[in-house]
Amino acid sequence: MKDDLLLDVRDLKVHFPIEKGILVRRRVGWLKAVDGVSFSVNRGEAVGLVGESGCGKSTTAMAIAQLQKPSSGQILFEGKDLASLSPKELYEARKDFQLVFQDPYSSLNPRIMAGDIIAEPLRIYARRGSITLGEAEIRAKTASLMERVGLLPSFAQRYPHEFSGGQRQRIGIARALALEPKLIIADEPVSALDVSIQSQILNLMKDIQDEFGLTFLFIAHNLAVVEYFCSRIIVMYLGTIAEIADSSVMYENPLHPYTKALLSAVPIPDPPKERLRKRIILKGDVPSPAKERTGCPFRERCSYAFERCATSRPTLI
Amino acid sequence: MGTQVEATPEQMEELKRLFGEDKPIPVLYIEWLGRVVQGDFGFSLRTSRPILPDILQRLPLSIEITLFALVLALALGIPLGIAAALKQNPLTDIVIRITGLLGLSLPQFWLASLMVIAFSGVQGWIPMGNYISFAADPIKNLKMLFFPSLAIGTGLAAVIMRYTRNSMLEVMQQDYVRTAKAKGLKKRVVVIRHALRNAILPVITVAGFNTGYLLGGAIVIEEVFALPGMGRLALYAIYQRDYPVIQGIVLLIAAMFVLVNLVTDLIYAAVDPRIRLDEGGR
Amino acid sequence: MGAARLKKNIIALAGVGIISFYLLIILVSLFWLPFDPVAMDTLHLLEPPSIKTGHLFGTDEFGRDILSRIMQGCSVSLIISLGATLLGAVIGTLMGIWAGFLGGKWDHLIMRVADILFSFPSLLLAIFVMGILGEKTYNVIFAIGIVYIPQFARVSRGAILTLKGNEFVKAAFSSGASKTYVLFRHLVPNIMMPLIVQVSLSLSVAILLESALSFLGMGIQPPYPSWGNMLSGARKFMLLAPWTAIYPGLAIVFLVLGFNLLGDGLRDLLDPRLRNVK
Amino acid sequence: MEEILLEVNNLRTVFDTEYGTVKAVDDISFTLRKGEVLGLVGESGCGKSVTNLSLLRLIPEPPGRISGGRILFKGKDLLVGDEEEVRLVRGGSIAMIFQDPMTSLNPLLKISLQIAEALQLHRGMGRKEALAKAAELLKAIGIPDAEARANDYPHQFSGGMRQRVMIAMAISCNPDILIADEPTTALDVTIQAQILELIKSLSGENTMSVIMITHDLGVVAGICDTICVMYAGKIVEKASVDDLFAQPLHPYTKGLLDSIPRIDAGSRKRLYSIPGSPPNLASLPPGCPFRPRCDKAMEICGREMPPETSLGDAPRSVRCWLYASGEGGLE
Repeated sequence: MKDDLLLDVRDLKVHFPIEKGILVRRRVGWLKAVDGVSFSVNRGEAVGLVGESGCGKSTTAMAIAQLQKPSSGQILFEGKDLASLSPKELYEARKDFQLVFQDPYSSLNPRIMAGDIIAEPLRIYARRGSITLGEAEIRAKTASLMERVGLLPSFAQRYPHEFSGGQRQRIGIARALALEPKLIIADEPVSALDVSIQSQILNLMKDIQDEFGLTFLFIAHNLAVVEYFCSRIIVMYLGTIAEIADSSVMYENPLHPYTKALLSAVPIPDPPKERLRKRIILKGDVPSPAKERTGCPFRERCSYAFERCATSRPTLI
Repeated sequence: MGTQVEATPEQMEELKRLFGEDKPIPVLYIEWLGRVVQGDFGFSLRTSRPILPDILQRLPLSIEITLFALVLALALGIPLGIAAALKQNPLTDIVIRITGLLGLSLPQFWLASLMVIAFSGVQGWIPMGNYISFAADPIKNLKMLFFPSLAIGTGLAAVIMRYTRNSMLEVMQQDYVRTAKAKGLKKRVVVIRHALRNAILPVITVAGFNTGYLLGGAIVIEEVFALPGMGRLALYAIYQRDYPVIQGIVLLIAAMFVLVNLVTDLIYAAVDPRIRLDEGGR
Repeated sequence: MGAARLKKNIIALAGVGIISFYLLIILVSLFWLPFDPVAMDTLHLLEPPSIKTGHLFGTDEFGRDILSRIMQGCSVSLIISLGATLLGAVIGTLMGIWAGFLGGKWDHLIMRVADILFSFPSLLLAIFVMGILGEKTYNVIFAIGIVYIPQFARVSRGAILTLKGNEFVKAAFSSGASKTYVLFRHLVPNIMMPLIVQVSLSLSVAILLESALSFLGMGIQPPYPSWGNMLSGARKFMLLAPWTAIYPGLAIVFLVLGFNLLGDGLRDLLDPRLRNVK
Repeated sequence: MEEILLEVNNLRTVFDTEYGTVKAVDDISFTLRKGEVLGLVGESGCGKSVTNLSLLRLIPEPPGRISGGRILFKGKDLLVGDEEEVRLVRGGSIAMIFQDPMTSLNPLLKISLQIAEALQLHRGMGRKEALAKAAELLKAIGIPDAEARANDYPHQFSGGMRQRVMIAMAISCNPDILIADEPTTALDVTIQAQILELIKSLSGENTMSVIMITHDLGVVAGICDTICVMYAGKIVEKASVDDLFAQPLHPYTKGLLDSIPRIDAGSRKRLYSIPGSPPNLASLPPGCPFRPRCDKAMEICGREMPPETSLGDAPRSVRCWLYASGEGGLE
């Protein structure tokens, strides 16, 4: 079991300073985007990170991808603490975790052709000598990647604006696959897509996962999508983890009051079922993550809240 | 500098000591700033008169021309911009665009020269060395400053017209304008209450920014119309290499800019509640 | 694309047409001018425009042919505005890219300085710089160039900051790209269009600034002709001989308009938002 | 059955673009009864929002233009006569809420004022009375501390609260019809639940009819009585909510239902996915626009657009050659 561990996140915190002032900027507080998050991901697993906007799921993903500096905590990838690596070592390690982004428009440079976008990671690593591929091999590999994600290799000469949203997302996936990573961090990969395209992309990623034995960290706000794609789900609320559960049991037996509310809020495309469902309607909005707080972050909106919730933060069981 | 300076040798010695040629420049600068804060701008190298009173005497005219030009630019630019946005079609679009660009392309001093050529025969409109101050006769004064102000303001009017038009067109496509229409409000109410106020926001910023451009213009225009403003003082100081005077003027202008920016921000905040309530943190 | 795109480009094309015309005049003026632009002719002082005398735009207070002087002034105006714009563009853009890309305290410092320079009226700034440097032709280039540094710094910094937020930049970093690589491969090519627009608009303002400086006697020094100093010379006689003031001014207006049209037309091409509005 | 409130017949709206004339809404018809909640469902670019704006003649002209059809509201054609007549219907008898609550309120005006405007116009209230009523509405709609908050500006409200304000504004004049254009798309799921609950309760107690425009079949299942599925500017299937989900007829509807992941799926069987992507409206293929993506396409589908075929009880109908009784039909 221990050997299977690919990613281990320990007490990750990402706090952004809130600054005020025009001439002299001084810190007036912290925005605790991620406030003590710990979880692990095993090899070959698809783990989902869900939550509503501002819960810190994307920041967590960016911190794991080493694109956002954590304030504290450790991110162990294959047992190595990524923060302690030298730039050279980090550069080598990056090959093993790649990203798929949300916005199919801003994630592709408009002035670079599809083939070059996909080949870019290969060219970067080949130039520095950490992989040995010639230009011809890189082209062949790009072509086969395009084919794999369902694009005609002849599209390599086209610019991003000549593709539809779904096709652009395929380009993004091919780029992430180029370096044959072990982990793919997908940050809301289908939320910007139309319903009929969503399932195409989800199925494509599923096939790729099976084929290459990939591990996925899948970030989304849509519980149904995460439940479909992942075997384990982490529910986040206000920078902390509310619940971690196997996706097969989560719908049947949610434990955390927030998970319960979240699940009951997701509409089901089944009219008779919808009519019978009892909704838990949460009061109010998500509080600002910039506010200082003690105790359980969910307590203001929780219908089960009792005295202890206000004083001490519950630990993950 | 040197020989032509009309100052006695004693005064020159005094000046040299005052400017302390033995001290490093940063020290001199700080010492100068220290005196400025106390209202002592020093003396002119040319006339040996104290600088501040001379500047202050001429400043009001320059400010008056600048403000007059600003008012004219706004009065011309905003209505034309709104009209252009509301009467949008390919023909007016292109006419408005070229007019706007043409307005930007006219050198202010040349426009002023044309005005002199065209209106010099008309009594009281073109000031030619017979300046009458506002305090002495407001009507004659304003009449006299109309063309100088117009010459400076035309370019800004063109800029403001284009900004107003574009901003208006953009605002008219906003969701809240659609909401206002969906409420059943009259077109006039939609335009005035919902669109115009929002459209004017970027125009305020642009107008504030360009007040500097107007003041720069005022200095050249004073030269064309022979008006005794700060511009002429500045120009002569530069011709004469009268550095203390130049320094003083630069400082005053800089101070005025801080003031203009402040006023712009205040006006902006008065119109936009988002700024007002966000504790000034933009 | 197609027709509508071309229609909008009429603006840019008109600009190109005007600028080409001036370039042609410069080319001609290198080899041939109707009269010697600096030769005085006391017999024909302040003569009105006439085909008979050959002075199509008339003569000035020294009897010099105004058309020839305008033609000769063309190259000065263009060289100075080009030089100043390039100077400001290169330094300003480098500063802006540096500030925008690195962020942090450098960004803060550079942009504060740029803001202060920017808030100062450009003509005044140029006048004061001329006052310090002295009235030499090449100093005009410096004076106007300095005015442009903060403007280009702001434009390029803004463009870099917007681009930096794009996910493709994150994607490049996660593909192992270095900062320099991201800067030159992903960011710089994408800011070229806004910079080209800014260059075109700056050229127009540079011509205005140069003419204003020369008008005030701080730019190009007589007897060498520049449009600004021609207008300056015309001041005393413009009531008597309006043509001395009108034609050099028109020369300025049309060249400036040419650059404004070009810049404005180009801006349409790169701003998809405005494209819908226009 | 309740009386018919709104009847849309053969509505066509086109946009003149640089790529040619785009038929954003192409010959659609539907009816809305008193108290009914009608869902217009489809993916982006299917014409559902254009339909909504066409109903009150809010299409920006140019480039848009309603090129045909009738919109009968209580028997009167809203497309006939000058805009002034429709204007008084807007916000009075037919009110709208929009997708993005962050941008749908004027940032420079107080909340209370924006609600009061409609009251002054349609109910002839005085300013004071209207402002008092606005505060009352805010309270009714679930804004805590409503009286004080009425004098706030939109930016002081969260997204969910702003959508509540929009709803308060819309229902202020007791409209017969509320058109909700993707009212919860920009909101988080727990806030979405709050807003849907609110709309449901309002339509229940006020017998207000609702046209719900959305891409989310789950939302539709919970709130609508009748559903129109749109594709490429056309209504391809119409049915009561139970029929549609129990027995979708059009291949597009079927594909769509099979391609959404469901939280209650239990067994995790592979999702179906419709191949290809929605067509470009400026260059539609001849015949049925869904043909290139359809796994049941026949030869005729490439030639002719199928007619609307009624099946069983109204409102059940479908536009597909599989069900057309004419040439090439199966049944």
